[in-house]
Amino acid sequence: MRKVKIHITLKEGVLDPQGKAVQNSLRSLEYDNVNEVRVGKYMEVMMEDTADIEKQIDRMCDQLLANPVIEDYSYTIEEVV
Amino acid sequence: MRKVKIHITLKEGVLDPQGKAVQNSLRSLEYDNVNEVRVGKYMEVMMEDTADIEKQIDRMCDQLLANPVIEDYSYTIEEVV
Amino acid sequence: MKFAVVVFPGSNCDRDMYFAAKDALGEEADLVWYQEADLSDYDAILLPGGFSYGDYLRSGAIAATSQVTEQIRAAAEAGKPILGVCNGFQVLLETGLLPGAMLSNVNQKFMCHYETLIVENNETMFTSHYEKKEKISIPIAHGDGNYYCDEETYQTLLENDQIAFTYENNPNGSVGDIAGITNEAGNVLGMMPHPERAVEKLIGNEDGLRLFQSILTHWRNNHAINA
Amino acid sequence: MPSTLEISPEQIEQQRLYREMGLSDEEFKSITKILGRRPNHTETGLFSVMWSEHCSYKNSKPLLKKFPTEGPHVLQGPGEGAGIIDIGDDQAVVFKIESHNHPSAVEPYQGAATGVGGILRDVFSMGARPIALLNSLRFGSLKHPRVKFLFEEVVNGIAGYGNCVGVPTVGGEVQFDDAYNGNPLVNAMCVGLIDHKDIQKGIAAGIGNTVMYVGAKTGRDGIHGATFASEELSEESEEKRPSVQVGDPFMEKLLIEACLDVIQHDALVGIQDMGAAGLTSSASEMASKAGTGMTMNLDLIPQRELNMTPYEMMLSESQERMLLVVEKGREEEIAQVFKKYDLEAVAVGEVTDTKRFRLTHKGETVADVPVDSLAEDAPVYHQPWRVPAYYKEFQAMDNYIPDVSDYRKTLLDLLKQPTIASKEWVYDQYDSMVQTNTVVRPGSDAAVLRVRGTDKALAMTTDCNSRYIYLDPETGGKIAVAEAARNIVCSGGRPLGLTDGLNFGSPENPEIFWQMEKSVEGMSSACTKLGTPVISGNVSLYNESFGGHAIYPTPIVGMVGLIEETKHITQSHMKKAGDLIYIIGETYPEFGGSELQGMLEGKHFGKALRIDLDIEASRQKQLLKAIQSGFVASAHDLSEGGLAVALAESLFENELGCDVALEGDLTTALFSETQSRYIVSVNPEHQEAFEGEVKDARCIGTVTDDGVLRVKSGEQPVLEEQTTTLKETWKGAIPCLVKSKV
Ligand SMILES: Nc1ncnc2c1ncn2[C@@H]1O[C@H](COP(=O)(O)OP(=O)(O)O)[C@@H](O)[C@H]1O
Ligand SMILES: [Mg+2]
Repeated sequence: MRKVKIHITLKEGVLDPQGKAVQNSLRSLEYDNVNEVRVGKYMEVMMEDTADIEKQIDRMCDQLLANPVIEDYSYTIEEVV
Repeated sequence: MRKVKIHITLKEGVLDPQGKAVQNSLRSLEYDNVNEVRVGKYMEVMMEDTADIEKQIDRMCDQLLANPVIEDYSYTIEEVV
Repeated sequence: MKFAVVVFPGSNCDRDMYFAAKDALGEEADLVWYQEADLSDYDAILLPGGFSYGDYLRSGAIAATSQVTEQIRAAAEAGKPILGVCNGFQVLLETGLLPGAMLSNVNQKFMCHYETLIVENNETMFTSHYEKKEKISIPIAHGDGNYYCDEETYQTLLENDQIAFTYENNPNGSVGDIAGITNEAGNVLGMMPHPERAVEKLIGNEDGLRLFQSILTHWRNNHAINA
Repeated sequence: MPSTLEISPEQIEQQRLYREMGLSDEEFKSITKILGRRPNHTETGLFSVMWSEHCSYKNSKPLLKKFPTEGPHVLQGPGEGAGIIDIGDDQAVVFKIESHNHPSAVEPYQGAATGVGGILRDVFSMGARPIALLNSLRFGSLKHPRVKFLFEEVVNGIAGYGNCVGVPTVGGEVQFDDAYNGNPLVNAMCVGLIDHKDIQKGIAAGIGNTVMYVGAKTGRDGIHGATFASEELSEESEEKRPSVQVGDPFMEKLLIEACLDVIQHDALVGIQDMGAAGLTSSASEMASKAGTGMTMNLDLIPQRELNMTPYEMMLSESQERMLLVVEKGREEEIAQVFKKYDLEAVAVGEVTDTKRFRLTHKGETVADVPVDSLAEDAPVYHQPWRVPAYYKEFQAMDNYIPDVSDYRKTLLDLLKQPTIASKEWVYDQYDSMVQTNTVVRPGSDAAVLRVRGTDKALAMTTDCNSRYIYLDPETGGKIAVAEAARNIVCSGGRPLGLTDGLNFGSPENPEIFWQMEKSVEGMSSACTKLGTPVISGNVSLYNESFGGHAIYPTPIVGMVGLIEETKHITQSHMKKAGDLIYIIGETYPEFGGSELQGMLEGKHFGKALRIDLDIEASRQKQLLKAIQSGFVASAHDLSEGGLAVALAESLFENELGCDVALEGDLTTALFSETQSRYIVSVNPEHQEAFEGEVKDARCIGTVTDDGVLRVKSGEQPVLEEQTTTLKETWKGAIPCLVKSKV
């Protein structure tokens, strides 16, 4: 069994309304040293190991988990016992 | 300047409707080796360093970024030049 | 009786709530912008639906950090009726005035239609004009209406009769089919369905009007005693 | 950091870089002539966007002139953000439709969402509060996974934006056809309500007045890909590649409220949204319309990204931005209005008397062009047309008569066709009730909203059967307008006017230009006959997928009608057993372009259905009068699938039944799509009065309460089915297609 940790973030330059709202809210809570917030997704996928697991994860991300037009993704694979 | 990477995940035991939906979609795309998907949030916060930065981040998470009834959080702090 | 409808940036059922109190119920009501709010003069506080702060981060979370929540908390402690509908319910959960949290609908879709609600407790200041177990038809319109609480909290809700409304056919996955709950004292009600959308025959039905009438009756009774 | 500014005017001319930006050699020459010199990079950019079809209508202008645009009740025709029609009591209705086809094909969620955002801004920039959204969607066949994805995400995007801003999405239409496989259509319409005194204009009047920028910061979003595609640029441009426009409905909601506040301020002179071509079009149009000039200091433009060039700032299509002109010296008062909503209003320029559009950046003049040359003096082309071969072939065909033996099965199959099937899966995702004015929610012929504080209501709809238009653009154009009007009438409203969304393939293809011209002519004659002027619209051309397959010609009609008293509001579903069922209008064997033809043959061909506009107009009048007199319990126009489908649909809501007797050829009687027909139910007490009012009405049966749809021919039962079975088939079709694996 593998635990795949996937990070999905907005591409640079793509507007992040959510990040901006969180940033403004932190500012109004007087966290004055906060400069920028970007909000993305984090997924943990438990899956059986296969020979081409990386290829499979890439396909999953391209096909469904991330929106390649506006998002980037990266992942790490951990062994679970 | 610091880049704080925050992971917010649903507490164990809290049902994750989004994760369930993603998992079902992956299954219907015939990724049969996928067992479970949990969806959380990933944030990158750029902030000026301060002496009590960790305390500050904890407070930010408790006050706004995570909902303690359903979510856990963890973070790492990186230096940015 | 005087109602305050608290308006947050992104509230969008604020005017509907105002019209329900003002025109359908026929009482005084004001739209109160969250920053300028002085709630001390009002007899009841209405937290409207919508998408405060775009529902970014979590529905209701950012609004719950604003200053005005301190006044809402104070009003709650003073025993004034506080009604949070939809996003207003989410704000009440995020402030901790009501227990639990809101998750996204099980089908991951926004949905808007009438649902049949069952009045579980008709002895609250919000529900006295209904019969116990009465079925009423009220619109829902939400994407995050899947009420969650842990088992212990759920048992407490049951024991204290805090569940005001349940769904006949659970549309969103809520624990115990919950559509609306009160706090332990019974003066704070949060519900996902929109009673303010059901106060006129022309635009549907009047099943929601009785909720506002219940608040008024409670206030009049109290007032009569005090006076 | 390499800057696009480094491209010199000489390079642009010699290497013909202007071509990459969409300008022809001729157009470039005429720009050089206008300026008396070669344009620099920024200036070339200004002309390229303003002279694009999207902004200049250079190919469609000659056609748009054919539309009737005037009427005694028209307060604002085409030319501003949206058109305006008087509805009495010093109130008016404001509406417009806009397409977002190309963005939606690339990124369906954001494409559709920002389409909604854009059309809202067109309406509230006129000073109106947006009260309703509608949309008109076309997709290919749901058999294709990509189409399914587009369908789900477009609906999701419309919902995501509209629900958040709190404007109810009350109606629209969705059709599916292979013709849209590679090229979906996403048109959004917004309706607003305004007091006459609040009507705003997008003008930059008053020399010396201040130009202010409000809303989201400018990023590199949506700068057209083609403008970046030159060889020289591509090496440096990976990180500068144009990014997709992302909508922020929360920002839009704040803008709506703030703009509706600011229009009450007497320091405001003009206001316009930044739509296509962003700052360039809003600024130059505002000056051009006022006969003034404008200077802007680009250093002052709020920017979201570092090192933006003038070219990028001027061409950015970042969303949720507005441009204001305010009285000099009163900028702070205006800024205060926005401050309440956490929005910044920033002074960025000045109105001048030079009639020139001048931009400075870091102390240098980066553009200086005559303002009219961008807006009013854009070129106009009269494209050649040619009658398409397919049309001649279709016209020569014998009348197509389908071969149907099992009427019950045919009805069930028709109800399953995605174009006919219930769209509940779609509209359940839209908040159709917020603002608590919605009297008739999605699902009837037209949506109806009451006008709060009066006893009036507004009916609204979008319609276009593009199959008819494909077979015969002129007739199909008439039908599109007539059908929209029928939907308004069935709801108890008098049609007031319309907005049109012209979606076609490439105008440079003479056969497609012919489709455009003929459909506009057809629509125009129907508009004239039915008294519904065109008050606004939008043109979307080049809708062709890879391989040059053009979509069906799809000129969408968005129509609004006035219901004088709320008691006139009528719906399509039958009310109670015992009511008499009437069909209004004769039926002929007409199946060209019909749903039945498509279902049986897999394609559409032959002659289109006929329409007689005189008959159309007089029937609409009679039916409306009967409805207003209170004689009519329910009214539904006959469209796709003919009488059988309309009958079934009118029974669903209350799960009633009917006993109906038909004469003549049954396939025709049940499934023909002959135009100008209605099915209405009438309480027997009004029988005589109704028949006196509506001349072409024929009683065909009664409503029953046994929940069975029954059709007889003479005494012979020919079709019998449980209403609930029909309803489940109709309701389940789209969810089933969406869920099914492909
Ligand atoms: N097909 C059309 N029929 C009538 N008027 C049209 C049509 N297309 C565009 N117009 C009008 O031309 C003007 C400019 O349209 P458009 O460029 O789409 O507006 P915007 O710049 O707000 O996006 C508007 O007043 C619009 O109503
Ligand atoms: Mg516009």
